[in-house]
Amino acid sequence: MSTANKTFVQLFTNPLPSLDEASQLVASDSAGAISTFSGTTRDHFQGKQVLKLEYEGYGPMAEKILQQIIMEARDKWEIQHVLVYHRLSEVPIGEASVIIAVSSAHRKEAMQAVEYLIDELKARCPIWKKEFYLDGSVWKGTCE
Amino acid sequence: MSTANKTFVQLFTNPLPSLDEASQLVASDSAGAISTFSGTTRDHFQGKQVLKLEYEGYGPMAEKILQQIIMEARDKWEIQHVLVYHRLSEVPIGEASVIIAVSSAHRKEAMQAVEYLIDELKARCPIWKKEFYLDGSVWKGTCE
Amino acid sequence: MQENGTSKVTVLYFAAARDITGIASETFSVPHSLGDLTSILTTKYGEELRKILDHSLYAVNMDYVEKDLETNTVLKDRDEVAIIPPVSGG
Amino acid sequence: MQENGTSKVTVLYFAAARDITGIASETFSVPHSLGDLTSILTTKYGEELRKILDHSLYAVNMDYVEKDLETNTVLKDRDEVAIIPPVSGG
Repeated sequence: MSTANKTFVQLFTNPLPSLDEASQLVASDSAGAISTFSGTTRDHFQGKQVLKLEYEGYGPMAEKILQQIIMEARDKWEIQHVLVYHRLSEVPIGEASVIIAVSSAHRKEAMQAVEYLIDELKARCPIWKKEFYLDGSVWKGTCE
Repeated sequence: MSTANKTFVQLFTNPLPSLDEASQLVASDSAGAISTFSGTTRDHFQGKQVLKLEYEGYGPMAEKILQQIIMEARDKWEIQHVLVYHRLSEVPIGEASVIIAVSSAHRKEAMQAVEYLIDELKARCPIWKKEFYLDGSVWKGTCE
Repeated sequence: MQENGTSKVTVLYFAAARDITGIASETFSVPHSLGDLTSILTTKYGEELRKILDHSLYAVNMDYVEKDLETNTVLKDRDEVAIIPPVSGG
Repeated sequence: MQENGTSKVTVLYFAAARDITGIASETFSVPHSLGDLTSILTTKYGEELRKILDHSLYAVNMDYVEKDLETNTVLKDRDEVAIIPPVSGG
């Protein structure tokens, strides 16, 4: 089983592929459950209007960390295919900055793995978000 | 905020709408997180090959229970829009029998609500699955 | 209750229950409670349905009735009673 | 180490760190450890960068170095050292 498990990790400067495309990549006739998470850019942060967002990343290390995190998830849960896409560029409000999709035979595994992947991505993956407001911009993480 | 929250509950005899359609229905510029779960029909159960599956439901009560479960989820978590689609018909292998999508401002809420919704749907919603094998068929739930 | 002391209720069958009855619904005159309906159903459909009922819940007008409240649940005319075998949606 | 006892390393700047340096990367000759690099960087870029460094981790060749291991982390020629301010992807 494990040799057939597929991993898709990619960083994009263009808009991310659709959720359908992502879920079809992880789908399989032997996996009954597909869990996904999409992070989309929001129009406000603590009451302030966000005009646009920009993501920057240390690309090669980000991919390396994502592969590590996925291996950790595979150690913890019986999951099948895994996809993690992140956008590194300006992202207009309402568009996806991250898509995660996991398939598994049983639903708990896929859901818990998705939660782990997004939590660890946010904690460890060298990617930074800059929010632009009417009165300036700020790198998130450093100034929160 | 809560007056603008949308709920989509529907039972289908045709193939379910796509995950993209579902996630676009729950998307909003103020919700940064969209979590989805899709249940697709599997080609095996405990080593036996499954040829096809059929879902049957007590439609009006199923919709009522889903609305109840969604209200419970809204009481528990700060979520925005919620969608629960279930198919009631024969479902070919690999096609979706259920789609759940939830949006929220913060990711934990959407993910936990999706998990609650699928757990409670499976526990309480009057829908039954019949699996067809080479050597017969069985209503799941009753004979497990 | 009707003048004759019984209530006319519609009973719905699903999944394994319907495989036994062969029909989706039918109407019964029930003297009093869900407990009485169980007697009527097992008289008509025998052991096979009784085994299903043991593991099913009734829903009256789309609300589940807890197992230990069945004998206390009085039926009214035109109640819709469904037999809900263990569910398996998702 | 080189014959002169120092190592030539490339340093990468991201996000808030790059806003201060104004460039994405540069090369330094570092006597010994990551601790020495911190001295070189704060000498060149001052308090502003030191505040960032206090809350950042170094990654050497794409592996994080724990904060309390910095002074013990010896750099080699051609190491790629990145300053990783608190991340905010997702």
